[in-house]
Amino acid sequence: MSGYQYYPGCSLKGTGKPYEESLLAVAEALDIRLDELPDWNCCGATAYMAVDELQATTLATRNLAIAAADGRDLIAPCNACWLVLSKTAGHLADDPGLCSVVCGALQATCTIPNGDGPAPLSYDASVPIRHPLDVLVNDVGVETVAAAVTEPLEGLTVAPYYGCQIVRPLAPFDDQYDPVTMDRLLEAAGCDVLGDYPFKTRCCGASQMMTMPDVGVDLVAMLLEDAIARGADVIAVACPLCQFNLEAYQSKAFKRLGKKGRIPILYFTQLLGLAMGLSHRALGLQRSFVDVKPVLAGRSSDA
Amino acid sequence: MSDTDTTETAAAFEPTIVAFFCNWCTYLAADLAGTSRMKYAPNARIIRVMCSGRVDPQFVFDAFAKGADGVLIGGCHPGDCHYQEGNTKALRRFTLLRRMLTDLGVEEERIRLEWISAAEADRLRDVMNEMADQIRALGPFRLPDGAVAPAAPRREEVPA
Amino acid sequence: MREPNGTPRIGVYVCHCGTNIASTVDVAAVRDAAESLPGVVLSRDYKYMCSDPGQELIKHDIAEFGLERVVVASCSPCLHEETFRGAVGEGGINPYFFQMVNIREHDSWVHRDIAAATAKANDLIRAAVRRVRFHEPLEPRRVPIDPRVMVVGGGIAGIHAALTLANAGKQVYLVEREPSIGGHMAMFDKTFPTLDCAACILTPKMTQVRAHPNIQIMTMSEVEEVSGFVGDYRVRVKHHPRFVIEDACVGCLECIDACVFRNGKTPDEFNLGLSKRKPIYIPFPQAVPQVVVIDPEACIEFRAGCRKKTCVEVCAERNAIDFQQEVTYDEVTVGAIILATGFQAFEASRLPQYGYGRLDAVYTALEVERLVNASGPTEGSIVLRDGSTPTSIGIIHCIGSRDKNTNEYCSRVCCMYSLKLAHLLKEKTDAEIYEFYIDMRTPGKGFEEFYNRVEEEGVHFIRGKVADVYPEAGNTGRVVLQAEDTLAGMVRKIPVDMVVLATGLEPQPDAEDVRRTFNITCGSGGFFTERHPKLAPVSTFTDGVFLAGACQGPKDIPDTVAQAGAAAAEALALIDAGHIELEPNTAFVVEERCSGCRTCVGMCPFSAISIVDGKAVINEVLCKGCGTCVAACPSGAIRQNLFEDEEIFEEILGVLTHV
Amino acid sequence: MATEPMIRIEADRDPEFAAWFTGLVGEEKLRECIHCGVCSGSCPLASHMDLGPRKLMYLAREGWADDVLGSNTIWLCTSCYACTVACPQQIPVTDVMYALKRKAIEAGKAPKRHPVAVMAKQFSRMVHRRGRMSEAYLIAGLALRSGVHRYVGMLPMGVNAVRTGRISLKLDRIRRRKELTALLDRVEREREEVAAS
Repeated sequence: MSGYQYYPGCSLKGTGKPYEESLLAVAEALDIRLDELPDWNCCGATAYMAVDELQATTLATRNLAIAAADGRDLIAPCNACWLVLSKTAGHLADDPGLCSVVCGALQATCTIPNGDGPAPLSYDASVPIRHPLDVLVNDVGVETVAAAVTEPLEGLTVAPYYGCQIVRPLAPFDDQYDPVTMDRLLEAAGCDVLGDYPFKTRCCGASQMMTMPDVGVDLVAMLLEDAIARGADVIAVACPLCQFNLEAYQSKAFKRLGKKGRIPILYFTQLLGLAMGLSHRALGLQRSFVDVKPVLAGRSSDA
Repeated sequence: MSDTDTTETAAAFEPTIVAFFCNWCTYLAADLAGTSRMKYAPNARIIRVMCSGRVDPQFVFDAFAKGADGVLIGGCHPGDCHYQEGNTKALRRFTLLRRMLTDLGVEEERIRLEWISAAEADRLRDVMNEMADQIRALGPFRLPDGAVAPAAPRREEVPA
Repeated sequence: MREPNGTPRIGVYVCHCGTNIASTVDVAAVRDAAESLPGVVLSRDYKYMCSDPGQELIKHDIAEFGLERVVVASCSPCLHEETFRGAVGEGGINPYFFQMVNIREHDSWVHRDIAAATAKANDLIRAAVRRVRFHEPLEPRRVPIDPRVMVVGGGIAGIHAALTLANAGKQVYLVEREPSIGGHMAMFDKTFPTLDCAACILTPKMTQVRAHPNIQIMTMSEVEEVSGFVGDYRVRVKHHPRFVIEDACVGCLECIDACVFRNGKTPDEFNLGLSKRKPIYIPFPQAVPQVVVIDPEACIEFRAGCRKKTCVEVCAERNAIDFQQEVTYDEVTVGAIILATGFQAFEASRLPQYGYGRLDAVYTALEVERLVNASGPTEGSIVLRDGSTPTSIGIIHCIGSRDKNTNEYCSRVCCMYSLKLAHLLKEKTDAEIYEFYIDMRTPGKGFEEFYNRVEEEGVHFIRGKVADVYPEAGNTGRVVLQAEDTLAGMVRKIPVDMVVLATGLEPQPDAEDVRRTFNITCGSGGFFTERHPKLAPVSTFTDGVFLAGACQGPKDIPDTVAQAGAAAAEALALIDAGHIELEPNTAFVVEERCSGCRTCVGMCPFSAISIVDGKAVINEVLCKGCGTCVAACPSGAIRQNLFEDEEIFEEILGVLTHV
Repeated sequence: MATEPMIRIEADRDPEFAAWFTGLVGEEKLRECIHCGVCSGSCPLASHMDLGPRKLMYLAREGWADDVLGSNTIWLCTSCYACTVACPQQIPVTDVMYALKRKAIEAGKAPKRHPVAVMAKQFSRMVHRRGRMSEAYLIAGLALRSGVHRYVGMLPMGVNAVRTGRISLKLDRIRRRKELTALLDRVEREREEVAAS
């Protein structure tokens, strides 16, 4: 069975819904099969890690074990999920003691449906954890993406924002300091990409937003201000936490800057979908808090 | 103090490893480990030869016959031999030798050839520790049941 | 198997080495254990066996107790085997009736457990006592030394070493890869802390090298292969074509003007690409030899054929240009070799967070050396890539140094050259200058005073490693440096027009190949390893190969010159002796046991073995004593002095007798 | 002008805490800090921190437990790993921050009703029971437990999210919840057994 397994994570079912919608739409347009991981649970996430590393590792391991039963590469579009799953695979490989505790418990308590009924769930390290940027650039290929573009987004200036967790501390598929995978995909979509956007890997403060909003707003303000100063029409993102953060706190951020301003924060998959001629609704564009119409005006798929 | 009273009970077993180190690389690595005050397992007894190519297979058989639990041969990395290619001769000989010994039932962890340059004291430390751990886990060297003591075979029988 | 000749009377000496051995090995117990070994008539422990009284003790005991064999358990034989052999010889018995046991480097220094270390010492001494019974009387081998020396690398280290040797009357080959000697020092503007001009002090020495009757310079040349041993090294040197006949060119440079290229198009290596040169060029004005060179990659003669050949025309009857030149080889014989192959500056683009290669405002320190130099690409005025003059400059220390992600070591020279560049840039631009340092390291004569002087000049010193360098928004051309000012405890963002990266020193990219060619070792940082960090700082583990300058580790010009002088002196001491004594560890054939099977012939890497009248014969002069043939001989007919089969079997038995 | 003495006596130092801290990472790496400040320099939130990572690490290494566990620095860390990848001594600063957060919670030094600690607990409770996280309930719980006043300003955003269908008021959960709870409990039991032995 070709294609990939797909781990949405909690955010893509909530605030990150447009990411899921646009990713699935683009995958379909490129004829890439994505199958949602059956009965997945929360990845363990950053917040959990702060309280209890072992429990967080256990949560991630259950997902990896379910994925191992299928065997195909696992795509995790949320940067935080991608990192937690990747780090967990690393921890289990490096720490045999930890691995035996967690995997033993897993086998004793959890099951996976099998032809003849439920079978014990067991973990093995066989499944690579992938990010959509990695898959689109390294498996599908920028040329294939470019070939699917029917309505290039000419004249749209985009600041590519990668956030932190796909380049730090691990950076298996892109340059740690100057990542380019999103740049190349957006170029293929016909965008003018701001290659010199210096904050493309700066933290947006998402994990602080719900807890210490004042602090997070400062970071958001800096990222937005600089992108606008460099002429960006849109900021492209690859993570639901970054997206929500940069979008939802805009008015506060601009207030703090003493300026007026709005800038759409779109998933790179939404931009790719637009360039492929997919409809706004299919890409979840109607869910944006910031009106996208002004920057997308005059483009034909505006239906 | 008298000789060590190594009792060969499973609990207190400490292996004795005979190490043949070439004068130019591995012996110097052991010197460097010393000047760097690295600490490693005290199980090996180092015998200096000019080149790993000097290690006669009979030395290895003899060591096992006299009670060694493991034998370590240390030479220069391929291409770095002080005598151009003595280490490659050692490798060829070692490959055959280890096959002979494993055929006899000797665990392969007991006989090892390592390339350790004069600068690689850390590697020397790691090999010393690793080998001591592995052989400690295997227990004392005993001839496999039915095997004839591998006392030095006649020269014609061992690979040149 | 041979038996020892009777039962020789053996003396055992256990050294405390102060507390170096005695704190981990119970020396009294070891002494007592040795006393009970067969053949041992005397066993002593002593504070420092290598001291004069320690050696006297051995000599005295040989006379008093009629010792016939001596075993000393102390440090590594690399340090004191010669010392004790000397004492044994002076005591009146053959110096090779001696065996040394390493209970310091291989025992007390590497173990914590006293019982285990003591047991190990006992085993090793028992092995030596058993072995020494079989020792035969031997004489060291004497081989003559070729009085010529090769110096590899024509930077300041190689230049100084070559001149020192040549002035002492020795014939020197100076091999340099580039078209001119001079190395990195020729690229510098001023030298710290005295600020004297690098060219002013270097070029007279370069000219002396050129003029010296005892020095043969080989530029555009590399050592391809080295064979032989100390005193008799055969070195194969590869000469790359210059396409200009060195002896015919007078350095008039008219050909450069005449070149069909009106302007240079190729990045000028000497100016690190900050200017362009033509296909025919001279590396820099003071180049030695003062001879032009043609770059075949750039010259159209090599690509398409040039009908005009204007360079050839203008050269006229001197006829120095030769497009037909090819790679040639030379083989020379020398007694000693000095390696002075220098360093390479850390490649700044390896740390993308500092923006080198991406942001125009970012320069490396070496580039700035060229910018401030009057003969550099801007004739000494500080003009940035965008044509402007900076009003604020940030200098970032430790780029590629003190960073486990690149190089853990401190490059030693960057603090001082950064201070120098701060001074020169301040003098030329009056810009605001910010130095970002981690620790300011100025341990040298006049260094701290220079630091004070630069502080007085108003340079800002910020203690903190720069975390980010990014372009200011709004196309100002400026970049922002972000760092914690650790002394103030605040994060600062400082916009500057120019960034200078104080790149560290790394081994040459081909240091690993060079190491292999000369059969020496590299340490963890990749620099060549000296024989002993304190007592043999310019020697290597290969006799007759010496080190000078930054190829051994980062160092400044004064230290480099001092080391080059030391290497020259060591080489002189070696070759002036006229001959060298070698270990008598050669192999020999016991004729009656040899079956003439020829197995050994193929084993010998030195072709020292031949078959004469159906029996193997080993040429003692060619034999280097590896012993590979001994191990290979199927009939046990080959023996090796100092490493006899019996001696090694006895050692094996000795270390295992406790089991 | 009021002054406060800035002198510390040795008896106030907590060597046990220092030993715990330096033992967090193998090979005594945490003692190898050269105080270059690149962690604080690269930290997006250093400007809001009382100590910043560099000073925090130094104080912890020397055993000033109260200063460390009572600082806002550990709670402001967003785990962006900028410090970790920049550190010239390869100290995993972010992981150390996680460990200090856990230590502060364990030692009861987390600021009372501090949102980070509350949220982490809230999050863990929800995931433990349901296997998935529902943003709306997370925020609601957070507001209840750490003070509604902090979240009044977020109201318009919540309205937005509901309007665009990006917050579901349905509680998401996995099918084999019981297995997951059993799994987490079992791992917990094994940890307690190891701790006890």
